[in-house]
Amino acid sequence: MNGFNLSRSICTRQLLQTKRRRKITEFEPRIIVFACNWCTYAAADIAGTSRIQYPHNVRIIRVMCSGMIDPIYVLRAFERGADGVIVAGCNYTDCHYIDGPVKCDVMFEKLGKCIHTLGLEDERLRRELISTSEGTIFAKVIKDMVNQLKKLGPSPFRKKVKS
Amino acid sequence: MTLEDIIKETKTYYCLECGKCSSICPISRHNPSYSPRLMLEKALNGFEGDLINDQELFSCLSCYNCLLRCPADVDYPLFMQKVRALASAQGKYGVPAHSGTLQSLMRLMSNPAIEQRRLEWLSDEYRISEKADILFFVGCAPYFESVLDFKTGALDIAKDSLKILNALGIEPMVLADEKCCGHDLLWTGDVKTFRKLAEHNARIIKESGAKKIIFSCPEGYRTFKFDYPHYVDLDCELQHITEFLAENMGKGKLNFKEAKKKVTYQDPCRLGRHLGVYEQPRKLIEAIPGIELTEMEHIRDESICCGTSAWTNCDAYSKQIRTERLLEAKATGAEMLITACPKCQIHFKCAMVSKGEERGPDVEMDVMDIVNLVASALGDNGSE
Amino acid sequence: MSDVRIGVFICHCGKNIAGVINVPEVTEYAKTLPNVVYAEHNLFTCSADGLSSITRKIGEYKLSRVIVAACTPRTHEPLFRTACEAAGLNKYLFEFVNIRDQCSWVHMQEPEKATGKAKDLVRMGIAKARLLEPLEDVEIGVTPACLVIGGGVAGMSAALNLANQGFEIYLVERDKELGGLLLNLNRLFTSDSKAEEVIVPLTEKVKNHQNIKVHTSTEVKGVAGFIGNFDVTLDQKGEEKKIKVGTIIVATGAEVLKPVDQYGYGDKSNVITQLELEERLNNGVGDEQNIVMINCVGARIPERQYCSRICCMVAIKNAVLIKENDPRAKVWVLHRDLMTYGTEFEKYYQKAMEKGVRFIRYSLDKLPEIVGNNKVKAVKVYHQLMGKEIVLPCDMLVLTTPLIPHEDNQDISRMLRVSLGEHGFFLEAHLKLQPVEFATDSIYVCGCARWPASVPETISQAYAASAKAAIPLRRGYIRSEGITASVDEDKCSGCGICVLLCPYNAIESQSKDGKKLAHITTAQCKGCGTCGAACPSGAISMNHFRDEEILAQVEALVI
Amino acid sequence: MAVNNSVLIIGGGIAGIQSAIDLANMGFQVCLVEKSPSIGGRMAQLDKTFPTNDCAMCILAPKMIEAGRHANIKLLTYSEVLAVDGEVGNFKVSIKKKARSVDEKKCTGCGVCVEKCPWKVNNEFDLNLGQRKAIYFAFPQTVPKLPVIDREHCAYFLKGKCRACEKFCEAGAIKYDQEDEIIEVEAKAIIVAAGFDLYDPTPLREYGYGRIQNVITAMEYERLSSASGPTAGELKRPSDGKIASDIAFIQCVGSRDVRSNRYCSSVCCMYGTKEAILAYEHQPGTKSTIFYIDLRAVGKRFQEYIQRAKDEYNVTYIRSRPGNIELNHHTQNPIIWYEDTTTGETKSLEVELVILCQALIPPRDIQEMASILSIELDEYGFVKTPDGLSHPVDTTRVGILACGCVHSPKDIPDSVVQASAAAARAAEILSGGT
Repeated sequence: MNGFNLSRSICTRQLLQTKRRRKITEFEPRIIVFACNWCTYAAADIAGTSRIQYPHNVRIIRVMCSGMIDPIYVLRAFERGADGVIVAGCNYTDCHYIDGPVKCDVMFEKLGKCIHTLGLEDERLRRELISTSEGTIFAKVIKDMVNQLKKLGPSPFRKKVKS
Repeated sequence: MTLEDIIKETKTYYCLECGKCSSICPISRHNPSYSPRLMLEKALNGFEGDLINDQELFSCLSCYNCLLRCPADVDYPLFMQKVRALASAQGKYGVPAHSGTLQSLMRLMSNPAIEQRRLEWLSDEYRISEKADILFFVGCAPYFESVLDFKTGALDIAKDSLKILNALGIEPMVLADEKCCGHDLLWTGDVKTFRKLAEHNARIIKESGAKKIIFSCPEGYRTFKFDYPHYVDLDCELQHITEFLAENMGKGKLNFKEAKKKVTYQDPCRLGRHLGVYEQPRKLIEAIPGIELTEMEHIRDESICCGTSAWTNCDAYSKQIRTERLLEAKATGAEMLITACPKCQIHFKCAMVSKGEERGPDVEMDVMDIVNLVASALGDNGSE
Repeated sequence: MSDVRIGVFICHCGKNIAGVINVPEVTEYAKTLPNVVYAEHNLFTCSADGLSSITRKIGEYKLSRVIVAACTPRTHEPLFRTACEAAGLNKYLFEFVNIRDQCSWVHMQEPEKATGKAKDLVRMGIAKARLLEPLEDVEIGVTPACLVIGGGVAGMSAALNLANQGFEIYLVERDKELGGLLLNLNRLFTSDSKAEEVIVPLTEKVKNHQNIKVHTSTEVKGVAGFIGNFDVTLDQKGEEKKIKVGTIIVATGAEVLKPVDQYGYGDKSNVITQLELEERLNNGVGDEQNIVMINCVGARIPERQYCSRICCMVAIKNAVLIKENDPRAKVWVLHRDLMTYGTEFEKYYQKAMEKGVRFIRYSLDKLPEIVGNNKVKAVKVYHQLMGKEIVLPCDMLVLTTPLIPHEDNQDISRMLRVSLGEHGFFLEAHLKLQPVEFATDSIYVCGCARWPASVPETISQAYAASAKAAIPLRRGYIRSEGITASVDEDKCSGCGICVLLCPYNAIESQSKDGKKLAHITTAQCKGCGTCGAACPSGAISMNHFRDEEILAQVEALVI
Repeated sequence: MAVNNSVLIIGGGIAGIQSAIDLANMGFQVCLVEKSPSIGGRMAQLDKTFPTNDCAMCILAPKMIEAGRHANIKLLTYSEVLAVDGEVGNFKVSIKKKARSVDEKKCTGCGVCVEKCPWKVNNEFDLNLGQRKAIYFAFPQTVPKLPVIDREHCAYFLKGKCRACEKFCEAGAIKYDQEDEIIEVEAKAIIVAAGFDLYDPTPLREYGYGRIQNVITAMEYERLSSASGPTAGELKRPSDGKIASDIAFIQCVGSRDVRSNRYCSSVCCMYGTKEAILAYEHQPGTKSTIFYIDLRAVGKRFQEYIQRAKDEYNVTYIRSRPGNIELNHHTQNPIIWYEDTTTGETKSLEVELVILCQALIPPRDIQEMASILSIELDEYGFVKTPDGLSHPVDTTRVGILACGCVHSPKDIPDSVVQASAAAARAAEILSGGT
C-alpha cells in the first residue's frame, strides 16, 4: 500500500513539474508603454472604466508629455529585457503642451534608426497617438502588439539579460 | 361638430404617441392590427376619410381601459363616440349584430306615435305604485327576450329587481311608455335618434315626479348620468340597484336564507370603470350566507370586458375576449359567474351557445345577474 | 538611500480591485521589497479612515515615502498627498500606483496574471519612490482682474457677477454691440418674454458698472504670461491695447448652422432657418397659412452626431408664437425625438399641442421631401404608423438647425492653451464635476462655447464660471505644482536648445558671471519636460520625472 | 456658531457639497446642513455615472472628504432646519441636531461597535435590499466617519438591554443618553440644495411593482449593481437570485403621465441606458430592451453614448410605452405588453427582469421646508424661480438661493453648474449686491 502511495505521489509530483515546465516555456512577452499623462495614460484609464479587456503583458510608465521621453528610456527598457516598447502620447491637435508629439516624433525617428541598425525587429518598437477618450484603441494596440511579439518570440536582448 | 372640434373636446392633441392605449386595449390583444392610436393619428393628420371609412372604427368597446391608463389625458372613448357620429352622418354604422334588429327597434321606439306594451310581464306578484319617489327603470329587457334566440334572463332581472325592492317594502313606479335610454344609438353615432329618446324619457320622468331612479342596467345608468346632461335637463338622483341595496340592506327586512355556492364576479365596464361601482356588488354577494366569492385574476378597474358593446362589430375577436374571460372565471373554481349587467350575461351565454359549431375550449358555466342571485336568496318572508 | 523608509497602502476599492487581484498577497509581497518598512491594505484607502491611517502610520513608522496602490492619480493623487502633508511629509514624496483602471478592471478574467502585474507595478512604483525628492509648490500672485471673452448673455452675466463682487473686468466683444446671439432673437422660451427685455437691462448694467471696461469691436490678439498673471493684447479695429488680468472666462458662444443646399435652402425663396424666422416674427410679419418646420436639419446625423439640445424648444416656441399670432395658421413640426426635457419645457410642449401645433415623427432612413420649383409648395413626410406619405401644404418651410462651434475656437484654444472636444466645442476639465473649468488653472468656460444651452442654463454656467474665477481673485494667489523643470547651472553649457524648444517661453538665456546659462521662470513652466529630454549636457531635469526616477521604474521591470 | 459672512447650505448632496466648497475656497464661512447621518446624497447611491461611466463614488468621495476637511466648512449632519428668521444679510436659523448616541469628539470611526452590534435591520441606503446593524454607517465612505444608533431598532432603546456597542467601544464614545441639540446659526444668505426623492411606482398597478418580484426600480438596480451594494455587485434578480441576462427598462415611470407627474424627469433616458450598459459589463452578452417615448439625450457625448449602447452593448430601443406587465407564473418572468409604434401592432415581450425608470420628484418634505423658508414652489412642488429665465438659481425670496434637482430634475453636471452658480450669487449678495 505504502509503496503504491509513494509511487503515486511521485507521479503526481512529476506531473506537476512537467505542468510547471510547460507554463515556463509558454512565452509571455513583456511590454513597456511610455504614456503621456494627459491622453494615453487617461485612455488607459478609460479602457479600465469601460472594462475593455486586454492582455496583461503591458506595464505603463507615466510621463507628463511624450515630448519628454528620452531615447535612453527606451533603450534601457530593451536592455532590461523588454520584448517590446510603445511610445505613446496625444494626437498632434490635442497635446496639453501644444507640440509635444512633434518633438517626440523627431526623437522617435532617430531612435527607430538605431534599433534597426542594432538588428532588432522593427515591430518591437511602436509609436502610437492615443487620445483621452480612446480606451478601445489603447486596448486594440496592446492586443496587436502582444500577438505580434508572440509570433516574434522573446527579444534577443532578453535572452542576454537572462544568461 | 367637426373633427377638429372633436380633437379639442377629447384632448386628442395631447397624444404622446406612446401606444399605451393599444397595449392595454382588449381588442388589440386579440387583433394586433387594431390600434386606437392609429385612429388618433388619422384624426390628427387630417385623414378624416380614412378614419370614417375604417371598419374598426366601430370595434372599440368603450371599455375605458385606455381612458384610465392614458398618460396624456386623451378621452379615447368619447373620441370614438363623437367620430362615430361623424361616420353615421355619412351612413357608416360598422357591422350591426343580429342584422341590426336592435338598432332598428330603438329607432322605431323613438317614434312618438307608437304605444308599447312593454309591461305585459308584470304580474300582480309584484307591487308597484302609480306615484312614488322611486322609479325603477326597466330598460330594454322586454325586447331582448324576443330578439335573441336563447334565454337571456334579462327580463328576470327586471322581475327580481322589483321582488327585492318589494321585499324592502318599496313599491316603485315603472313607466309603461319608458323608452330605450339610447345608449347603443349614441355609441354607434345615431345622435339624432338618441336625442329623441332622451328627450322623451326625460319628459315622462319629470311628469312622473320621480325623485330617484334605480337601474338594474349599468348602461342606462351611465347614459342618464354622463350623456343625458348634454342633451336634456333632468334633475333626479340616480343609482344602480346594487348601490341602492348595499345602502339599504340593513334597513327593511332583507334576510337571506343559506345558499351554498362558490361564485365569482364580473365587473361590467360601465358599472365599474365608467361609474366606479366596485364595492357594493361585492358587499351584496358576501352578505348572502354560504356564498363564497372567489375573485378572478383581472378585477375591478383591471376587469376584462365581455367583448361587445352597442350591438356592433361582434366578431371573432369579441368571441375570443369573452371565451378568455370565461376561462378565467372557471379557473377560480367557482360554479357560477355573477354579472351586474344584462349585456354581459347575454354575451357570455352567447359564447356558450355558439360553442356548438366550432368546438372551442369548454366555457360552460352558470351565469346569473347579481339581482337574480340576491332574489333567489331571499327568505320566504322576503316576498310577503 | 538605506535611510529611505517606505510605507505601502493597497486599496480594495470595494470589489473593484479585490474582486480580481489578491490584495493581501500583493501586500505581503510589498513587505519583502527593500526599504519597505510597512504595508497594509484597506477596503477604501480614500475613505476618511483610510486617509487618517496613512497619516498615522507615517508618524508611527517614520515613513519617508508613501505609496498608494489604488485607482488613478488623475482623480485621487491630491487626496493622498494631503494625507501625507497632514503628517508633515512633503507631498512629492508620495507615489501612486494604478492597479485598478490599468490592472484589475482590464484583466478581470485572469486574476493570477493581474495579481502578478500588480506586484510588478508596485515594485516599479517603489523603485521610483526611493529616488523621489521633496519639492515645493510655487505660489503665484494673481492680478485682481478678469478678462471675459464674448459679450453675449453668458459673458455679460459672468462679468456682472464678478464686478458686483468688486473685481475689475475687461469685457471683450468682437461685434459692434453687446448682446451676442440674443440680438437676433425674438422671444425666449419658456417665459415668452422679448429677448431685449433680457438683453437691454443686462447691457445697461454692464455698460454702467464702474468695475467693467467694455471693449466692443475688439478681438483678443495674443495672450502671454502665465496662470494668474496674463498679459493680454487686445486689437480694437487695428489699434492694440495691452491689459493685465489674473483670470480669463471664455464665453464666445456658438453659431447657428446654415443648412446650405438642404431642403431647398438658398435656392427656394420660402425656405428659411429658425433664426431667420425669429427676425421675421420680430418684425411682426408673416401671413403664411401653412408652415412646416423640420427639426434636426444637420444634427444627429453621421457627420454631426450630437443633439444640439435647444432646437426642439426653439421650434416649438416659434410654432406657438405663430399660432398665437394667427390661430387659423397651420403649423407642423417634423421631428425625430422631442427634446423637451424637464418641467418647464414639457409644459411648453403641452401648450403647443393645446394651441394646435401638430407634431409628426420622421426617421433618418425616410427623410421628408419638398415639392415645388422655385418655391416649396408642399412637404412630403412618411408617417410610419399609417404606413404612408402625408403631403403637407407649405407656404413657408422652416429648418431647425443646430448650434455649431465658432471656427475661431481653434485660435482661442491655441492662444489660451486649452483644448477643444470632439465636435469643436471647448473641452472642460471633467465632464461631470468640472463642467466650467479648463485643465489649465485660472481659465474657465461657459455658455454655448462649451455646449448648446438655453438662456437660463447659460446664465447658470456664467455664474458658475465666475464662482470659479472668484476663488483665485479673492485669494490673491494660485498655488502651482512643484513638478517643473530645473537647471543644474554647473552642467549647463548654455547651448540654448531648451530656450528654442520651450512651448511657454519659460526659459531664457541669462548671462551669469560671464557664462550664458539657461534660466527657467518656474511659475511659467508647465512641466512638460521637453527641455530635459533635449538637453545634450543633461543639465535640465524635470522634477518628479527625473531620468533616474523613470529609469528606476524601467530597471524594476524584471528582478 | 454665530459667524458673520457666512452662508447656510441645506442639503449635503453633490450640489450642496459643490456650493460649500466653492464658497469656502472663496474664503466665506459655510454651514452645511444634511438631514441624514452622512453627506453624499443620491450620488453616493449610484454605481456609475453617464456618459463617462466614472464610478460615482470614485469622483464623489474626494469632494465629500474635501468638504469634510475644509477649515471654512462646518458640517451639521443628521440635522434639520427648524426655523428661519430675519432676512437677507442676517438670517437667524435654528437647527435641530439629532442625537447620534455617539460622542463625536471621542469616536474614531473604527467601526468595532458596528461589527459587534447583534441587531440586523434593513438598510434604507440599499433601499432595504440589504441589511445594516442597529448602530451603523450607511455606507463605507461616509463623511463624517461617525456611526449612529438607530433608536427605533436598537435593543437597548427598545428593551433596555444589550449595550454591546458600549462594551466594545474602546474610545468610550457611545452615549445612549445623548439628546437632540438646538443650534442657532447666523447666515447672510441661504442656499437650498435639498435634492430630490424618487417616485414610488406602486400606484401604477399595471406595472406590477410590489406584485411581481422581478419588477424593480432603477435605484434598486443601482444598489444591486454597485460593488459596495447588498449583492456585492451581482445583478441577482429578486425571485430566485438568478443573474438576469435578458432585461427591460421602462421609461417615464411617474413622469410624462397625468396620473403621476406630467413633467419630464430629464435624466431617466440616460441613466436607463447607463444601467443597460452596466448590465452588459457585469455579464457580457446581456440583452437589454429600453422602452421610451422620446429618447432625450441632449447632453455632451450623450448621443454617442446611446450609439455605443446599441453597437457594443446589445441594447435595443423600442419607442413604446408598455400598457401593462403580466407574470409568467412558471418562470417568474415579467411579460411586457406594448404597442410596436412603428406598425401599431400589439406585442408582448417576456424578460427575466424589468427595471422601472422612476421619475425624480421633489423632496417629500419640500412643503414643510418651503414654509419654513417662506419660498414659493411651482405647480409640481419644485422650488420656483422668480421669472424662469434670467435668475436660474434664485428663489422667490431675496437672499435665499436654490440649486440642483430641488429646482427641477437634472443630471450631475447641470447640478454642479447650478451649485457653483448659487455660490457665485451668494458671493455677490455677501459683497453687498443682490
